[in-house]
Formats: sequence, C-alpha cells, structure tokens
Amino acid sequence: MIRKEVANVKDALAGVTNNMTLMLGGFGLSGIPENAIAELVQLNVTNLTCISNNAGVDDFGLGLLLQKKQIKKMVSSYVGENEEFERQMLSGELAVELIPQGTLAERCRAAQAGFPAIYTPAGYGTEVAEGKETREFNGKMYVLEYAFKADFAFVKAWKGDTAGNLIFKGTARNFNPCMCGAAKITVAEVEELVPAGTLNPNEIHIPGIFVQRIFQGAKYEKRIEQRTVRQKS
Amino acid sequence: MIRKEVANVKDALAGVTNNMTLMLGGFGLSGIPENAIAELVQLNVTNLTCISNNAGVDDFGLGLLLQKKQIKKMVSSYVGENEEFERQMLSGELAVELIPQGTLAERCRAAQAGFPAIYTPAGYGTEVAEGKETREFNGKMYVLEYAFKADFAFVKAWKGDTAGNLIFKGTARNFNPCMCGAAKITVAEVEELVPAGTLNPNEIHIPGIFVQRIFQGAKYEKRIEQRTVRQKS
Amino acid sequence: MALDKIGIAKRIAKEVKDGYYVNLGIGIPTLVANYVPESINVEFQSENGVLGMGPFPFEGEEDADIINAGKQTITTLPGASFFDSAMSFAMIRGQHVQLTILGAMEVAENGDIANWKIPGKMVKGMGGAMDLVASAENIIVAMMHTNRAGASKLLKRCSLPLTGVGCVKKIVTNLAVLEVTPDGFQLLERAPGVSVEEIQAATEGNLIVTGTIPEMEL
Amino acid sequence: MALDKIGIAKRIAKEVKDGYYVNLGIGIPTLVANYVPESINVEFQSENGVLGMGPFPFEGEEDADIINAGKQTITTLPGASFFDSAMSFAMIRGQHVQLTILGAMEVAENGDIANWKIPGKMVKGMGGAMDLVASAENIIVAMMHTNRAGASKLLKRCSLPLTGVGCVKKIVTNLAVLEVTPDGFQLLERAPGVSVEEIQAATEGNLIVTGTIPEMEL
Repeated sequence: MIRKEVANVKDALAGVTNNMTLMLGGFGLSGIPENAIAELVQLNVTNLTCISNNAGVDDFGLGLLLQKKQIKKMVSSYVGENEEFERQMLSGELAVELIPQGTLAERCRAAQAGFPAIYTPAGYGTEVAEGKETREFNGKMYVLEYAFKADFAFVKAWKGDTAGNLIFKGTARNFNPCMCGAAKITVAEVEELVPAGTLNPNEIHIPGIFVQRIFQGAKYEKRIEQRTVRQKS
Repeated sequence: MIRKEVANVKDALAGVTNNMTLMLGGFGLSGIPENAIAELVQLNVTNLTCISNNAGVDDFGLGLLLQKKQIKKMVSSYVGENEEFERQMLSGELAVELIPQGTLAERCRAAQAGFPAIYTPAGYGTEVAEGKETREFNGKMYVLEYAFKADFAFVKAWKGDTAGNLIFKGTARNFNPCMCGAAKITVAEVEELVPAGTLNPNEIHIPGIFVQRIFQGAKYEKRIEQRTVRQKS
Repeated sequence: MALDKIGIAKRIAKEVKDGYYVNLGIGIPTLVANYVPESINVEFQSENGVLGMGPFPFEGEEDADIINAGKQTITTLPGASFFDSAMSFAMIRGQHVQLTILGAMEVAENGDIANWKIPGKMVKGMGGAMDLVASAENIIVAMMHTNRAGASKLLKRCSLPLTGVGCVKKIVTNLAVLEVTPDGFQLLERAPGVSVEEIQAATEGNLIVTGTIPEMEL
Repeated sequence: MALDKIGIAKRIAKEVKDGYYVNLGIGIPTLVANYVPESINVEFQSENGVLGMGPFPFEGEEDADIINAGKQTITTLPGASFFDSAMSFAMIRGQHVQLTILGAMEVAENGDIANWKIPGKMVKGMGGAMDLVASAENIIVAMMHTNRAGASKLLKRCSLPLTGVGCVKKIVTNLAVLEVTPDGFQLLERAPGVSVEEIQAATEGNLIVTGTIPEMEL
C-alpha cells in the first residue's frame, strides 16, 4: 500500500509558491478546503491563479485570499453575492475568467483523465466562446475547451484513509472529485482520517491514486451561506 | 419520486426489435446482464449490433446470441478465448469493430454525458485510427472518436431501488455505470431490488435519472471464467 | 391583475409533467417546487450535485453539507442521490433533465436569453445557466415582464451579453404566458384581468396575438 | 542459460520502484507481482476496475464479482478500491499509473509494439493495451526473445498490426534486458550464461553493444 498521509497542513502545502495555479474544491462554502485556504493566507503566497467555482464570501473561503490581494486571477463560474470579488473584477484589479459551471467541471475532469480538450455546447454564441474554436456535430454547435493545467489541487473530503482514498458527504462533494488528480499535486484534507483497510473498497468515491497527500483537517467551521428552514407544524 | 420498476424481464425488454443497436455491460462474464441476455435469446431478435467489451464465452453471455447468429456486428475490445466469436469474425460472418477498451468506455460516457466526440491518444498510428481524424495537442497525437448511439443499454447492478438508483459490487461494476443513460432506454437488472429510500444517497453509484427501467433479476449463475486460488498453508 | 412571484410559480408548476426531472434556477423558479400537485411524480435536480431535493429542513436540522445551487440548506426525499459536478452536468448536457426553469434579465423574440452580466455594472456569473440553456430540450423562463425602470424584458434582440442562443421555449411573466415561435412571441394566456393591450405595451419584441387569448388558470 | 518465465518476471520485478502504481498485463507480467520485495510499497491496478490487487483467494473464497483483467479470481489488500471502466482508463490515460508491464508478439527498434492480431489467423483484440501503451510514461515489455519458430521478436519494423507507436522503453526477454534508444536496442544485461553473440543472433533489429555487458542479477 502506498502511504499518502502527511502530518499537518504545513507539510501538505510544502512547495506552494507565488505565481502558481491552484484548483480548489467546493461550491459556495460547502466542501471547501478550509485548512488549506487558511494556510495559503498564512504563507502569504501571491500572484495566484485560482480555479474554483466560487471565491467564497467576503470574509470566508477564498474571500480571505481576495482580501489580502493574493489572487491575480480567478477562473470561476459564479461571483454571486461576493462584493469584494465583484469590486476587484469591475475595477480591473483582479483578472477573472468566467466560464460555465459544467465546462469548469469537465475541464478539471479532462486534466484528471488525460483528455487534452473537450467539445461542449455550453456558451456557444456567447462571449464565453469568443476567440474559441467551434464545431458542428449532428447539427449542433460545440465549443472546444481545453483541459486545465494546475500546480496544486486542494480538495476536502468527509472521510479518507492513509492510502489516499476519499469519501465525500452530500453536496459537499461537488467539484472535489473532479479536481483530484487534475493538478501536479493533489492535497486532500478530511474530517476523519482512518487507517487503510477501514473503508469499504466499494464505497470509495476517489481512489488514492489521484491523491498525493492527505491530512486530517482541524476545526472545520462549515459555515452556512443561506440558512433556510421551515417550522415544525 | 419517479418510479422505474417493471414486473419482469419481459416488460423490461418491451420494444426491442431486429436491427437495433444494444449496449451490454460486463467484463468477461463478470457483471453481465444475464437475464436480459437470456430474454434476447428467447425473443430471437436478429441483426443486432452489440456494443460490449467482450462477447461472453462460447456457451454463456453474449456467446449465446452469437451461436444463434442473432448478432450482425460486435463492437468490442477483446475476443480472447471465445472461439465462436473468433471463428465468425475470421470467416466474415460477423462484422467486428475492435476498439481500445478505454475508448469503448469513454464513447459510452460521451453518449451519457452529452459529448459528441472525444480526443484520445489510444490507437494513434495503428489500424484503429485508419480513416479517422487525428490532431496534435501539446506535441502529442490524438484520435477523434465519436459518442455511441444505441437503442437500449442493458446493465447489471448489485442493488437497486425503485427510483432506479444503482450500486455495483466489486469489479462487476466495469462498463455498467458508463452505459447507464448512454442509450435511448437503459434497462437495469439487479440482484436485490429495494424500496426507494433504503439506499444511502451518498453511496449510490448511478442515480436513477440514467435508468428508465429496473427489475429484480432471477437465478444469477455468475460463472467464473478463470478460477484461480491458492492453498491454505 | 398582474401576478406576483408566487402567481408566476403557480402557473409554471402546471407545465411540470409526471415523470419529469426538473432543474430549478435561483429566485422565482425555486418557488415552483411548492406548487407541483402531489399527484405528479417529479424529481428536482440541483446542479451542485443532488437529485431528489425535498423541502427546507426543520430548524436545528440544517446541514452545511446538504445545500442546493442557491446555497440554501435543503433536505432530500426517498430515492435521492448525491454526485459530483461532472456527473451533474452529464445529466444536464446529456438531456436527462427534461425541464429547466430559470430567471432572465432579457429574452429575445428568437429565444436568446441574457441573465448573467451587465457590462461594467454587475457580474453575477453564469453558474450552470449556460450549460442548462445549451442543452435542455425544454426551457421555461420565469420573470417579470418589465424591469424596475418599466422597460420591457421581452425584446427584439437582447442588449446584454447572452447566456444562450435561440433556446427559450416558453416564458411566464407577471402579465402573460408566451411561446417563442419563428415569428416572435406568441401570446398564449393573459394574467387574470390583464388586457392584451397592456401586454402589448409591455412587450418590445414582436407579439403575436391570434384569436381570443384566454386568462390563465392557476 | 536462458531464463524461464519466472526468471523474466523476477528480473522485471527489480524495475518496480517504491510508490509505483503498476498495471500488469496478462501472462508473464502477472507473475511479476510475486517477486516485488516486501520492502517496497506498490499497488497493482487492473484495468477492469480495481486498485490494490492482492493474491489469489483461498479455495472456496473465490468471488465471481472480484476478478482481474485476465478474468482470474483475485483478492484485494487494505487500501484497495473498485471503480468503473471510465475511471480506470482515466487513471491510465491521465498517467497516474507509473508503470505498465505487458507482453508482445513483436517490438521494433523504434519502440513500436504489436500484440493483438495476426491478420487472417488470430485476433485476440487489443483490450486495454492500446490505451496503456499510448499513455504510460514507462512501458516494459516482457516476452521471449524469439517466437516458437525461432524467429526474432525484436525487429527493425513490426510486421504485424501495431498496438502503439514508439512507446516501448525497455524489454526483458529470456535472453536479455534491452533499452529502446533512438539508434536501436541498447543491450543492458545478458541472462546468466548467455553470450552477446547469442543475443545478437536472436535479434533482427539493430542491437547496440557498448563495452562489457554484465549478467543480470536476479
């Protein structure tokens, strides 16, 4: 068995430097690699290109890096209600490549699975397709989109084992599996790290071969963006 | 909840006719849709095009349809030790399109996921790529391969629920998940059919949206091709 | 009288057919789930990775790991499943989701839609909307007929950056139900008490009125 | 003395490094697993959908649902996982598997390999071999130096339909260890007691002999 566990978040992020391209899992604040993000703030690396569906909120998630101006460019599908993100984008301080959410997922998967590029219908006829190659198949138009190239991928899982196998929970799964193995080094943080052999091989979402380093994360805040509830009648 | 269960294999195969293109899951004899294959023999439909990694063995799996000359064309990656398959192919009775295993899997996934075609390096420079479009990306050559178009996909899972959700077991998973939703109608047979709500939503391999009909299979033989064992010392 | 948001949601709920998998956008579309009759079996997909969405959780039972694409805490119903973003968009791109309901800033008479950006002013991002409109076979737009300044949102051509081209099939607004046809917006139904003239006045694109236009039934 | 199949497997086992994920083809390559030292951590991938393969099961514990790509019943080790065919080839195509060991009918001095078809006579199919050789960064061929008729399998050009072009890096036969270089087959090691002349006589392709060629250590 090939062991992937590292002692802590510091060891997990060894080698991260300025100017790198990073992938970060999560949708909104759900399933984001909280420990890795906190460490990126600590390391104070700058000029980063971040591939992540969102950029957190003003004071959490990738928003923390935006506030410190550590990010040069975001590749995302959604800005939403993140005011600092929108402000930096409109002022031109931050380069932003907005792409369709499914394209984002599949450009990650292409990198993971060794595909150089994919044809997707998303964005055809819009400014997203400007300057890109397009092509007709069976009477429908598609846009050629390339696999991402990234230095590190930071993902967050629910459970993981020392062989790097991962299991995600609920919709905190989102982009995390697609990013595993899609960068030169994939770092997984988990809520519970167990010995190899503990997880059922049939229930593993991402095999350890896609993960280079794994560690037990600490103090998960797991903030909720929109707390919607109903009353018991 | 959208209900997918049908009473039996007859109802599950309603609409299958001569000249259709069928996808069938399984690797060797592991994870093959035994009940659907038996019913195809019963129905005596002919002139079939079958997309399946293998064609069973002489007297089991798709070999049963080969013996009855129900198959016009096989799209597979491996003939192996199936003598009747090899005989019909070499004599020209059977049209055969042999393609790389990973290409087979991904042409299924392309159909499932709405991609018209993919670029894969497999087969470049070989007769598999003859007449096909090729293209260089980052100094490496790729072959353009198209998504399959099939009428029915027959897959076999371990457990399933009435909403069509599927869980596979061990290496009997193989091509089955990739074929779900890759044909106009996907028929899943399962060893154990349970009420919706029984399976953990986090452990489902294929969501029911990719399955149109599901039924509890009967009398699984699950034949072993190469029984290899070691002695207890 | 023009409909409110709930009225629009109620009218759209009637478009949902038995056996449909449905993706609901943020805003008015999310409300549609509340008005689908119980006699109809549907499942709601949210592109962040869940099929079989249920109602909001009871207070105290919220789970940060179980949300919808609007980042709202949700529950799941029997038969639900969770999956990753690649598989979620496989469902959408592969046309396994039968109906997409989403909001819009503008719709053009040729079916173009714009809903993600106002250059220099506002950028929300397209999220999953570009994938949804590029792939869905059946797209219904839920929106107000006019914007806050009173200008029509049903146009000859969209002025804002597009989300998708020629894709919208039907529009339900506070004033009317309209179908996108090769000749323009075919008026199908009026909101209760709203006249054809009022609808015409609020529609910049070509409005086609054929025969008597019935009132919506809600 | 020329090696037997076990000898070839033993020599190849020395090419397996700590931390490698390895895909083993059918035949001699499968035997390699038995000779990797316990001090080295490796995991074996089988393209039908398992990582972390273990030894054959004890008699009576075979499971038809747990096999390798050779259709043999197997077991799994702690840390193993099962996955579908698309993910399996994602591992291979995405170069996450560090080493591929497979058999061949012919290898050419430029690294071409043929191992799936003899036109008009025999067609086994390529299985996963074309994906493996098109993607793996490190490919070792395990085979006999000559075929049953005594003809060389290390050729100037392959005569059979190719499996992949210019992809083989190293060859271990019953006679020798060779590296594929721009100029041809560089002889690295001789089987114990086998002379350079014997190897030369059994090699049709360009054989490069530089200095003294050591005997293999097994």
